[in-house]
Amino acid sequence: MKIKINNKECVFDKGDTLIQIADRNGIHIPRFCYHDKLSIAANCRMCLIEQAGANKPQPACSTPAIEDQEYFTNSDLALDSQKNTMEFLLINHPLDCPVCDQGGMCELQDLALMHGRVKSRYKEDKRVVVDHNIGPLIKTNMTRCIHCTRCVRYGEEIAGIKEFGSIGRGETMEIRTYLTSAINSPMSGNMIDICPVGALNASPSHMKGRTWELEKVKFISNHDCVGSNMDIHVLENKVFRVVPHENNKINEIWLSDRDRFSYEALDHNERVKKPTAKINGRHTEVEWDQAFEIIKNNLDSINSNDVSGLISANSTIEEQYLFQKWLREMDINNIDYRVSQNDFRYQTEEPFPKIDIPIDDIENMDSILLIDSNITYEQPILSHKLRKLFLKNAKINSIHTYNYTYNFDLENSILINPNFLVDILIDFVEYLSITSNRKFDIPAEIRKKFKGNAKKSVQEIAKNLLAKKNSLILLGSSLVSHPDYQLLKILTNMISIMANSSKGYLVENCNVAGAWLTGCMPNTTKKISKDKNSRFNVLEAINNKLDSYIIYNLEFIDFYHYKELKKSLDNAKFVLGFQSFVTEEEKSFYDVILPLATAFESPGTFVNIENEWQSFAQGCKPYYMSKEGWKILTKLRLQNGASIDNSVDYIDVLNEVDSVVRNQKFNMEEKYNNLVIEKKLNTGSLTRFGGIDSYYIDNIVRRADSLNKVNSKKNFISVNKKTLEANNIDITKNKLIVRQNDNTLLVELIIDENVSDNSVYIINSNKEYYELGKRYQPIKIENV
Amino acid sequence: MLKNYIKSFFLLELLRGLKVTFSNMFRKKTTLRYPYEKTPQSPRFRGLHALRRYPNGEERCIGCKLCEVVCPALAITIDTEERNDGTRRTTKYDIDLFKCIFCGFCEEACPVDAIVETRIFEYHFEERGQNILKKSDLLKIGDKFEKDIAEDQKAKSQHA
Amino acid sequence: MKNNIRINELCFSTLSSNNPNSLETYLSQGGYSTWKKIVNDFTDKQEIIDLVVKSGLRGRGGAGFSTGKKWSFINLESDEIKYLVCNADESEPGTCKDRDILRYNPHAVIEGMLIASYAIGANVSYCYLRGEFMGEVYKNFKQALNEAYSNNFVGNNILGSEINIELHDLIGAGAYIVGEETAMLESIEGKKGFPRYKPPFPAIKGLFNSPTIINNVETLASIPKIISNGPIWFNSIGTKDSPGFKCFSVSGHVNKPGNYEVPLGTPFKDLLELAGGVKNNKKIKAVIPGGSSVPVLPGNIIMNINMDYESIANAGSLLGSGAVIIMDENTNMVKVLHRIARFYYSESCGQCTPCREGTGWMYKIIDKLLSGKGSLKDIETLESLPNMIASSTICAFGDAAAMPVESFIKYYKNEFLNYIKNED
Amino acid sequence: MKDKDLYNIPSEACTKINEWLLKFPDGEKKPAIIYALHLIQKENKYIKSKHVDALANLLNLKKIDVYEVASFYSMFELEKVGKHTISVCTNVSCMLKGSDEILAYLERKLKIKVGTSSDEYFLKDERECLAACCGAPMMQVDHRYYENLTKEKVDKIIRDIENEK
Repeated sequence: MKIKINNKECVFDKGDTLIQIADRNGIHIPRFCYHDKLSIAANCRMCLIEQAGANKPQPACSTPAIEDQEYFTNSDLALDSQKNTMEFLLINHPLDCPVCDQGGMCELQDLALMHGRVKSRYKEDKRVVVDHNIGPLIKTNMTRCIHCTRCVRYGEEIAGIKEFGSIGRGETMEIRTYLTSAINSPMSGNMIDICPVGALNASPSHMKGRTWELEKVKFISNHDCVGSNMDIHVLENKVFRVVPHENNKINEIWLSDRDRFSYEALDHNERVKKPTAKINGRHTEVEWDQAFEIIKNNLDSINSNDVSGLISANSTIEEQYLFQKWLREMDINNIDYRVSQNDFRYQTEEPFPKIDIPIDDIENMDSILLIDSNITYEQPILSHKLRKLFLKNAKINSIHTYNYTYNFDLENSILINPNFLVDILIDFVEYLSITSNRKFDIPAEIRKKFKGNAKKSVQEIAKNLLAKKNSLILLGSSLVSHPDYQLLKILTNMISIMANSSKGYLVENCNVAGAWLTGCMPNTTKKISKDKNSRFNVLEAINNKLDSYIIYNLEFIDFYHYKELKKSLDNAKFVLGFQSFVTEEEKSFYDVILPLATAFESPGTFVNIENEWQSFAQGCKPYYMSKEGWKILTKLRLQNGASIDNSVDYIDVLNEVDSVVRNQKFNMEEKYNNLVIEKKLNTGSLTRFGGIDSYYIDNIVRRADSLNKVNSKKNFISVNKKTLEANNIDITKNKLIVRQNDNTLLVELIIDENVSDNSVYIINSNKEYYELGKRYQPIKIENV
Repeated sequence: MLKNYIKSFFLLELLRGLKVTFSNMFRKKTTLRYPYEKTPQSPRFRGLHALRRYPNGEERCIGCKLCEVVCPALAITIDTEERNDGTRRTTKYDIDLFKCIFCGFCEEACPVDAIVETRIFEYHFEERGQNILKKSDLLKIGDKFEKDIAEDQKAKSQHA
Repeated sequence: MKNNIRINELCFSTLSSNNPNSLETYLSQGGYSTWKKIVNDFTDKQEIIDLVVKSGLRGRGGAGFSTGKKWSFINLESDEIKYLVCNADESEPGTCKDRDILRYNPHAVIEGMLIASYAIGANVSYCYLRGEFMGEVYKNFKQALNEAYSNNFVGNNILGSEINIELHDLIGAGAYIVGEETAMLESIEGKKGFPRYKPPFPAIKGLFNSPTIINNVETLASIPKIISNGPIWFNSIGTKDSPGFKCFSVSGHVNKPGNYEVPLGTPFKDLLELAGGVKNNKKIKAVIPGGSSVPVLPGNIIMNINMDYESIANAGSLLGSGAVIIMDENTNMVKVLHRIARFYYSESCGQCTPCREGTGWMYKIIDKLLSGKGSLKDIETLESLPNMIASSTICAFGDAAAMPVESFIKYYKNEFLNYIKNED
Repeated sequence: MKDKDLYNIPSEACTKINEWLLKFPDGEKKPAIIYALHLIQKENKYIKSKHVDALANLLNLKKIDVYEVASFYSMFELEKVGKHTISVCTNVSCMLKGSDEILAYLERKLKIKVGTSSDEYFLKDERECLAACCGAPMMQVDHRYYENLTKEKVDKIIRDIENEK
């Protein structure tokens, strides 16, 4: 079908609106309320255009094209209508562009230049709106609001939590939250982007710079496993703000708050400024060369079997590659990245941390099973995909240990004590083995556990998975620390095979796949390097109390065995840290600390869970004296006499990683051996569980100021009423004491029916919880 | 030949030259005895910079950085932040007088008439670094000459 | 006074009785006979719609769109759920006819709603009364509805047939804009009364996303008699293009203000006479012929025209909802416009820009003029604003707010100029 | 309208609200907001935040949805008002018939300005036409219409209210 716009012939499909056709054909139509990701509101009236023969101008955003009609976007009628609307928009808009953060990238400013009058005819008083504090991330200036309601629709449609509303009517209508409630969505920052004026601005960068001063560098998000694309805006060698970079395969045009505001940590006072070394028991700043010398001397004097190298799965793949290379060149093979993992059984090899389908393919699923995933807060971008699915009427089911808040509704859900997560999955397998027509050889060990009494809810979910053609099972990222993690993965894999579903193992870190590919772990059969000697995984490395530990970009609380690690480090002869941040307490454990540039300050590559390699350039120069990881590691290798060119460049490193790792064909099949079903998690009493606060997951986010103001950092636990009564807790008081082993903590009590029986839900949001004890361990609650 | 001889004999060239001398001797003088006398200045004279305040003492500058971006010589450096009362203010406002070419663009770009170029053109530096006028210096100049600046601004606005 | 004008024959026919709102009165006047007949005969739906089309009945709410045509937009073939909504959110300044119909002849409205629901295939039908009617009006209507239910005119298996029509009363909460049909749908759905953009029209996608027809109280109350007496009877009254009776709410400076149901095309003079003439025998200065949203007409123009859709349109105004507001020679037109502008300013829903910002701007300028602080430039601006607002908004509110301002300045500019003290 | 203590919608009102919901398709909860707010306002004279919270909980809606509706419709009072609400229509027809004098008279008589409230009376700033133009000037006292007002009539109406107590 065809129409003519400005005498240009345009093709369209039935139902297309004029603005869509014009956009496709590069014809400019001004707009404010229209946004192609949001529903149509047609309230700004800026896109009025002329339809031949009609005496009224038509809004291009809401008017479907009529075949063989002629439209004009630049006729007198159209231009006059647009000019009139612009005048109305401006009469109550303040003239504060010089102090407005949006100035220079403001849609109203741009269109006013084209469609506005030279002088205002409005002599009356302008509307003034009182601002309300809506949280630490978004700064409002609602006097500037033009009531396009993009933010309201964003909340309703995209974020799934309607937080903004239009209150009142007429000229005094206000866009605001209910009373003084703060914005809670983990994707709220996107409202800043879609606001066409300066009504919603990013709070951390508020009034600190102007748009035209900024330099843009493309970057990849480093706080979740999807690898959102983003642009960092740099002002005077400092990250000024972060905005999404459109990538329709991953994050579309959205970005989670965590990715957007984490940059604030970059000049935190715990940043390591210079290399330091413990000389005579005291940390002293040293020069780089001196530090290298100390490292060489110390490592040379220790047996390579007594050294363990532990690297973060948040480091770039170049760093991970060079790290294991450097260590293996010294014959050190105790390398691992799985520091938050607790279960290393069954596999000869860790299964590749991967989602079977591309991220944008999630939108084509029609049934989802979440296994204990707090996905809305842990992986906001994936959660957004699920929300889209939900709006398309796909069925989303969940088996969880806590009734998490999702931005979609669940079809079926099962609330289960973390102790019985394995059992319910076995029920699942059992039920599927009867109903599914796909033959699958279930190991006898698992068959032994069949009880033949799958719950009705399990059956419902299983039927749902079987009935739908495209289904997906997602294993939650906080389960990484579950004592039966490997078993859960095996069971998930079985379910996915029998239900003919795709599966995904969600992880907390941004480059787990990279660490896996580069072989930053023992037991590797991949032929990147041949390990000759001992191969301790992280747990063994800690338990065996080695002589030396090398810790790369990890904080102690990143380790599941936090306390054991500290003990082992205390015993060790030489502890080396490559760190961007270090606390005073941690400092005392190290013998040498090398200041490491963060990902923002270094070029690099992240591999996300769909095995997508995404490289990025250096955003800004490293902080103070710190250096990029690849430079430090190259230097260390040179010092060991590795046969590499002295003038090695980042590109050379990238090329090497490319040729050695990327082009390698890995066997990603999951194999199990020694399958002995022994459920490790069986506390028999109250169990502590709960993931890490989504703003506490890594060393950068932990230090991002504004993000950490979003949630209250008070110590609290959630327990349901039945459990409280069973433990004789006085529920009239809102405080109680929790005890793990000999450690106690005074916490606030929240009586929460979203928690399963016999368990205590703790969101790990500060260090005190780690001092108390580990997750998935017995816990006691006592009256104050 | 003869003609030249006569010309030189009667010192004609000399007289012609002196004619210019004498005719100018009695004309009105165009030179001034600076510094005792000074040329008149236009209200639009572009001399030393100043930052102005409102009559209530509040500084005008809102840190919009338009002068910074318009400056062709990159002589202006500004840092801003949000003051406690929610207004945008500069924490740093430096003008490098070595770089400045006195084009007056900053003055034109200013939406609040904060940065102005005064009629002051006599200044000197004694030490390295004095060429950079800081915010406090600029405000001091503005405070001192506010009366004159205000008059000049008024005169200018009439031609706008 | 001419005695040949037929008054109160249709919607107000029960007024002649002592107990106008009772079921007995209505039944005694042949009420519900049409409905009974339809239920008995199981009349073809298309036939009813054709009858209404032929009658030439035009919507009495204000826009004057052909009712039959509106009904025919419904796809009778589809088995989607359909709704009928009776618009009893009467709030156009000057209009008070629906309130009286609901008070004195609620059964006619109910019968009309039943016939309309049947004709468009709706099983559920709502009557949305404005919140201010919560007192007497709502009670009368509710009582009538209960009577209708207990006599099985409404409900399941109506009068022993297989027809099921549920009829519900709803109550608003005070918003002029909800009188706009799509805003009413939003309000019924429990949201703010923000009009929807069209297309899609309610007949395709209306209440709860289903096809919906919205009709005015007077329109629906006229239906039973049109069906029973036939379109030819209806056509014989009024003019060719505007057949039938129309309720005129005559208010303002007249001796006998009130609702007068007269044939369309009745000369204005006669209507004025019916209403007892201008109060205190003053001269007539101006008349707003169809509620505050339509252009004002000076007395000398309106005295010579007939009250039907075409004649008034030719004179440059609209019949609207039939609210005739009469102003005598002493009326201060700036004050009247000030009041009208204030009304639109505070009733604008705020959804779309021209109306949200424009109504306030117009009001503020008129306010300024009234307080003597205005200038010639302000009047110039005020003259240009109606044009800028009209026809660029989602609903007709923009036009409604613009038309009075435009016409008041057109006819009474001098009065505005008188308010200007400093001439710059 | 800030209020900390909790409010429970009386069970009688809950039943009424549930009955009201029967008028609408299954699963639609929003259509009851306006009706429920009327009920709450009738009981409490004006709507506080705790009422909005309670209603949102009852209907399982977002608080902001309820608040949007409460703030949009002019019949809902979000600030404290007196026992009796008096609305004098001041729209065109009534204005032509002298509603302004009636209003001014009431202001003097009740000693409150239009738009404000005393403990007893709330003189609403009524801008919308109340659809009784033929009985102008008119006013509404607690949803009851009084038409063709004169000062004497106003006196009587107020007297009647006082006597009712």
